[in-house]
Amino acid sequence: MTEKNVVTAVRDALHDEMANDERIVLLGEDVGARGGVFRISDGWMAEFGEERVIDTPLAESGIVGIAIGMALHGLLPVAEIQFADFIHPAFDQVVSEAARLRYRSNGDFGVPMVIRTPYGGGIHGALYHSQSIEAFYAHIPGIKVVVPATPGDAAGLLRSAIQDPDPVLFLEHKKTYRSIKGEVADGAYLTPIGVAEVKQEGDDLTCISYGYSLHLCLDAAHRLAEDEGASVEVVDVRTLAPLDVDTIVSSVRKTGKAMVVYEDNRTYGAGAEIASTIAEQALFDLDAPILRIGGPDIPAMPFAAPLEHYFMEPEPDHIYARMRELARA
Amino acid sequence: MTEKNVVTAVRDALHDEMANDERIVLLGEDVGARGGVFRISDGWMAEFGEERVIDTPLAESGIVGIAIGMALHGLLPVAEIQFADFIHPAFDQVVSEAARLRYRSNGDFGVPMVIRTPYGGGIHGALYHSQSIEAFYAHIPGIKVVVPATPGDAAGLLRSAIQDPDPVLFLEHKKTYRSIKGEVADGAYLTPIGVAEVKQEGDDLTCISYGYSLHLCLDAAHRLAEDEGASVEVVDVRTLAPLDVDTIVSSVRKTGKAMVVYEDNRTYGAGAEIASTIAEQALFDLDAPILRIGGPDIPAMPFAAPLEHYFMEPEPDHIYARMRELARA
Amino acid sequence: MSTRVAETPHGALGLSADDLASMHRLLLTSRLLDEAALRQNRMGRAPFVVPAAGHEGCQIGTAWAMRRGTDIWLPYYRDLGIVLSAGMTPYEVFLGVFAKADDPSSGGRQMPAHWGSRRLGIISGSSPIATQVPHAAGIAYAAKYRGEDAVVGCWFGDGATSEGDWHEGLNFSGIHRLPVIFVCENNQYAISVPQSKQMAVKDVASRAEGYGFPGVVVDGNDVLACYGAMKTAHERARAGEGPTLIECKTYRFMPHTSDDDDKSYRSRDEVEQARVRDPLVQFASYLREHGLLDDASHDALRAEIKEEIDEAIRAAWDAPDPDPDTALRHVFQEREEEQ
Amino acid sequence: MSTRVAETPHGALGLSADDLASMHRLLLTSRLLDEAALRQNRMGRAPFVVPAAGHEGCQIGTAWAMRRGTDIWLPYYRDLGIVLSAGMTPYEVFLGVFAKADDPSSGGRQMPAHWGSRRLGIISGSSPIATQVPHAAGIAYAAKYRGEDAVVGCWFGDGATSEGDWHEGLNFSGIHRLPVIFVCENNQYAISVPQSKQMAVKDVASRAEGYGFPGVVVDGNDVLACYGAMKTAHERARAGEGPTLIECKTYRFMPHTSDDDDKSYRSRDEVEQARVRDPLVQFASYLREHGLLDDASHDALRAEIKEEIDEAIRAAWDAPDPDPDTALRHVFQEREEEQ
Ligand SMILES: Cc1ncc(C[n+]2csc(CCOP(=O)(O)OP(=O)(O)O)c2C)c(N)n1
Ligand SMILES: Cc1ncc(C[n+]2csc(CCOP(=O)(O)OP(=O)(O)O)c2C)c(N)n1
Ligand SMILES: [Mg+2]
Ligand SMILES: [Mg+2]
Repeated sequence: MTEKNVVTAVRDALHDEMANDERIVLLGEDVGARGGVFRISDGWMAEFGEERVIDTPLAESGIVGIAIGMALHGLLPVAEIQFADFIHPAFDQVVSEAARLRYRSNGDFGVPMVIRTPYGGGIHGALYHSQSIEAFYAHIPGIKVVVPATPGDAAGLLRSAIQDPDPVLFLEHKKTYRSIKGEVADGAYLTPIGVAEVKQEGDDLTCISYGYSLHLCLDAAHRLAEDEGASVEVVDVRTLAPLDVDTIVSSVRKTGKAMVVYEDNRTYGAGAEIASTIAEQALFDLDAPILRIGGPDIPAMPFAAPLEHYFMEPEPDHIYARMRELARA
Repeated sequence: MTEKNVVTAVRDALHDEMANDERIVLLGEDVGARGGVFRISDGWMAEFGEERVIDTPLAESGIVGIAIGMALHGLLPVAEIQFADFIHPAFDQVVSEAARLRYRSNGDFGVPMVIRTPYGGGIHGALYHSQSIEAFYAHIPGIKVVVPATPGDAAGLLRSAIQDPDPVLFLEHKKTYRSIKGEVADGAYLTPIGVAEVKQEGDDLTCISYGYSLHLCLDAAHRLAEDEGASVEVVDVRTLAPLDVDTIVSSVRKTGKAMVVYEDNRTYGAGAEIASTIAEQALFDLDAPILRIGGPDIPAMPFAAPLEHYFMEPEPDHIYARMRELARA
Repeated sequence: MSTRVAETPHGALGLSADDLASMHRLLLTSRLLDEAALRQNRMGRAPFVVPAAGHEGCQIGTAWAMRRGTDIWLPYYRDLGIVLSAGMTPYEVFLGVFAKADDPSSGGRQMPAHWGSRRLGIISGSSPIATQVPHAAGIAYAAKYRGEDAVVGCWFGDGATSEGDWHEGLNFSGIHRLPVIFVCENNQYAISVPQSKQMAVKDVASRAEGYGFPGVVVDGNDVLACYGAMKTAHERARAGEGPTLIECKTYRFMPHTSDDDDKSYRSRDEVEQARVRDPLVQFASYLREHGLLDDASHDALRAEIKEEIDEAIRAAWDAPDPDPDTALRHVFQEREEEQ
Repeated sequence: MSTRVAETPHGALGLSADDLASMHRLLLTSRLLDEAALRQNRMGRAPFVVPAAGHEGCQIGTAWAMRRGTDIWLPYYRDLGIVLSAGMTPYEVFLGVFAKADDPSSGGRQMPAHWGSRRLGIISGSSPIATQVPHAAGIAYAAKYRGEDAVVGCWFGDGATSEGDWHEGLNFSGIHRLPVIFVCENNQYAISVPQSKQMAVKDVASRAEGYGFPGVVVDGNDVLACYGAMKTAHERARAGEGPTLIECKTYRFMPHTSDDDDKSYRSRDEVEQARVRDPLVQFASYLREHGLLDDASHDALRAEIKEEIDEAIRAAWDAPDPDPDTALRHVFQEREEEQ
């Protein structure tokens, strides 16, 4: 066990996988000499060679398309999109190609690739360095979408993603990079894709979240336990696609109340799927309406501090306050 | 009043708007000499001139990006994407540009443009001429998403879309083009964007749908009325973004049961937002779990007839059968 | 150093009479198969076909420089002649046309002409135009990285050159001097859009300079010229000298697909003019001139191929449809497929 | 026809001494403002700035051929010199740097250096690279369609040329011979990625041929050469002859942004070498050589501009922050904005 923050956990896991398997190559903008804008691949161009740590041209569709080609021909590419906000030009290569190749070839071809990208806000990134993009991708059959919240999960899920025979979008919340620390088991353990985790057990209500929001929920749950003795079960979805419906629904059946919290724009966000799954499968177990807290429906977080703060916290203590309301309901 | 099918209604409305306003230009692949692959602009290059009916290069990101430029400089572009499946390369221009320009400029710039595109399946279009794309776009703040199901709504909503000061994605379900006929009022009436319509009143349950699926729901409702005297209220969402929550929720409050039906891949589809909105706002009015019927989570409709049929109808009579179950519940 | 001057143009290219005969068989097979498929469509037995007629010269000419089993093929939907050259059989093609369970490309999931076969090294293609161009670059990168001798061939139309993906794929290939050959089958139209509305230049090949590798224009109706250009490009690729962009000037004799009506955008006269330069007619003349073909052998060959195609149609028609219960399969790798 | 030979290089370009003085003021304003903004960042008063130093020559040189009030500007984030030329004031720039409510570009919503102003004809820009290129084409199309005399200027870096949007925008502009000028400020790096990994060619300008219009390479440190190239392109555009791609060879003296550390990817020596060719130093020498500048006037000008900038900083710093309650506004047009 070693204490690490999320960015270090990602770096160490990726580094060790690369050291162990020559099929793995890293490609993206500034991943070489610069070592990535978050320094994840610092020094790797020298260590693994320019052939394996590839500074690409500024062209995201190309990055993903080229990675697909590599995956089709025996490599295990890990494509880095510098910020999730810049993955949009590659949408077609993801939807039409990476996610469809196996299906359209009736199983003849597979695309074992990972797209890693830092997402999310609260780091003064403004409209184009703050976006949450998971809802777009979780809706695409044929690609897995992973959203680790802790250093341990980041490492274990990244290894699973690299070893997965299908494309995986691996989303790293920027705000967790340095602010979230935790114990990481030694060794190349795998955290399974598609399995949610109860990060904290409880009886009064179930709070479902992922990414940075998960930590806001855990904080709120701790405060509520102290303030009012409420017992909140906090579920970390960890993988949005495939979604672990069983863990979510069992928890809600047990507690009888559900809230879903996510940072992304609320409407048509990933939380809608989670909430509506609960409404279909656990309706008669519910003692209160499902509470869904998402980000406001504005393009993304503005730059100015007061506006950014409004996005993350439109009302004072908003997650805590609404959790308390639900617990009391 | 004139009886028309959907494709004729679209054509006539677009034609008359173009005839009335020189700021409107049409651009897309094959819209000129060929008159579009669905013949919507047949003869218009001669009628309106090559400057107004523009055969573009084969480049969807360019089409949308160029239309944005036109909209920024006094024109009202109507960009045609030949099939919705081919809009993905333009995703960045939609998300980052069309939908964000007003917000990011604090209201200084606006992008009055329409993107029209035929979507949906059941027409032997296989994986890449059958997709439903509405969920991706409905999630983007800053663009409106319109999904008319009838000739009358197609005409009225298209006029509203063209006159709207903001970008509108106008989705025309291909299967409705010729198979759905209806009375269309004469004159340049406007159907408001953002307003759902109760297409059929009823008391026993509310069935919410849009596009081609709406007609499957109406059929099922009629059969159920005949077979069992059940009274189903059918709501046509018409606009996915902004969503008319009031009409949906009021109907569900009245009937006490809700089903949501859509053709798109079920998971993280638009129906999730609708169902979860009901779960939040009308939970205690519900007498049965919310029923959500979406397409299977496979890339899209395969070509071979048995496979395509499976996508549209995975079990015999599936909408009817599940509507009946819900009505009886 | 003494240079031995080959007596014939094909000899100069290193092609034997046997090679020419095989090429001729491919040309004829492609054309006759194409016509037969369209007939199946008109008979109502095939909902959708993509005619290749007119393109056979540049397809079979360029394909002939590729090596089955070693090289990788990324054809686009019009590339019947490419996939026949890569080893797909008429029976397999008709399994696709009829969307049968055993269709090697997709088991009937995709539209016909969306080719693919891992066994043959044909990368599965989609409908969106030009997406295969970055794939070709990535495959070529992987081949080079793994020290393989493979060359990647990537075919597309003139319309495809306008897509961003085309630009991004060529640019990367140039930077890394990858063993990939880009072949533009320029038939002067993207469905109805004429070349003048697709680009402001006469030659697509003129773009290659901007990517740092050679661009070559070749008469797509001249099979040997196409072969020659491809052979040079192939040697360049294997020698580590990087990509080549080959532009074959060609023409599509038929509508874009069975759903198209080309009368709306081009005159019959224009089409007739183009047919005069039919690559099959020209290749047959060449063979005759060199004493490699006469009426009798030509007729016999046609008859033989026709028989093969008729048999392929019969067998493919009788093959089983996909089972609807398989529709949910292969979204992700299934357990039993694991390596 | 008699040709009058202008006695000076600037005279030959039709520039008066007054013009040169105004250009010099812009150059100095840009540089001093840039340095001041970076100081604000180092003082912890500005979380993020984008240095422009090194690029002023090509920015102000090309901008000078544009007409305020008529032409349309699509700058990218490094284009401080462009927006100053277009009429943005230092005070307005610092409203952006401090993300204040009155920031004309975005009311503090965007990062600094994401310029925009409908009043000045500066189209609001985003962070994603090269997305403005198709916008420039569309605006130019609209201007031509409406019979306006406007010319569209579109600036971007060398990295931007790799994006699909760049290709698609240039291609369309060439086809329709649009009144648009594409200016590449080639500083040889996209953040850390050197030109050799961005493209396989020496000159971005070599790509213009493939779009059917001229490509011009110019020394970006030579203000007059940049002006001359832009002037020619501007005349072409107004005469209906279509686009031009101008490549200015330049260099960025500072890190990519205040978040970057350029020591990881380029040597101090390389940076120092580039500073020797500082466009400001060269322009000042030119002015001195032509008797248009001396130490005293130079010092006075600097002092005057510094004072202006200090005052702009003071005023902008004191300006109000955006009200959090406005965060939800302007997603769509609001009623009161309706025309
Ligand atoms: C991304 C995308 N946009 C549009 C289409 C519709 N479409 C199919 S083929 C075609 C024309 C292609 O022309 P070209 O590349 O010249 O090839 P050709 O058909 O002439 O052989 C178009 C526009 C598509 N398949 N994909
Ligand atoms: C689509 C997109 N991808 C990546 C980035 C991250 N990024 C910001 S600036 C930059 C480099 C741009 O280089 P260049 O175009 O040469 O302009 P320069 O900064 O050198 O002036 C990159 C990769 C981005 N902003 N947008
Ligand atoms: Mg073509
Ligand atoms: Mg640069």
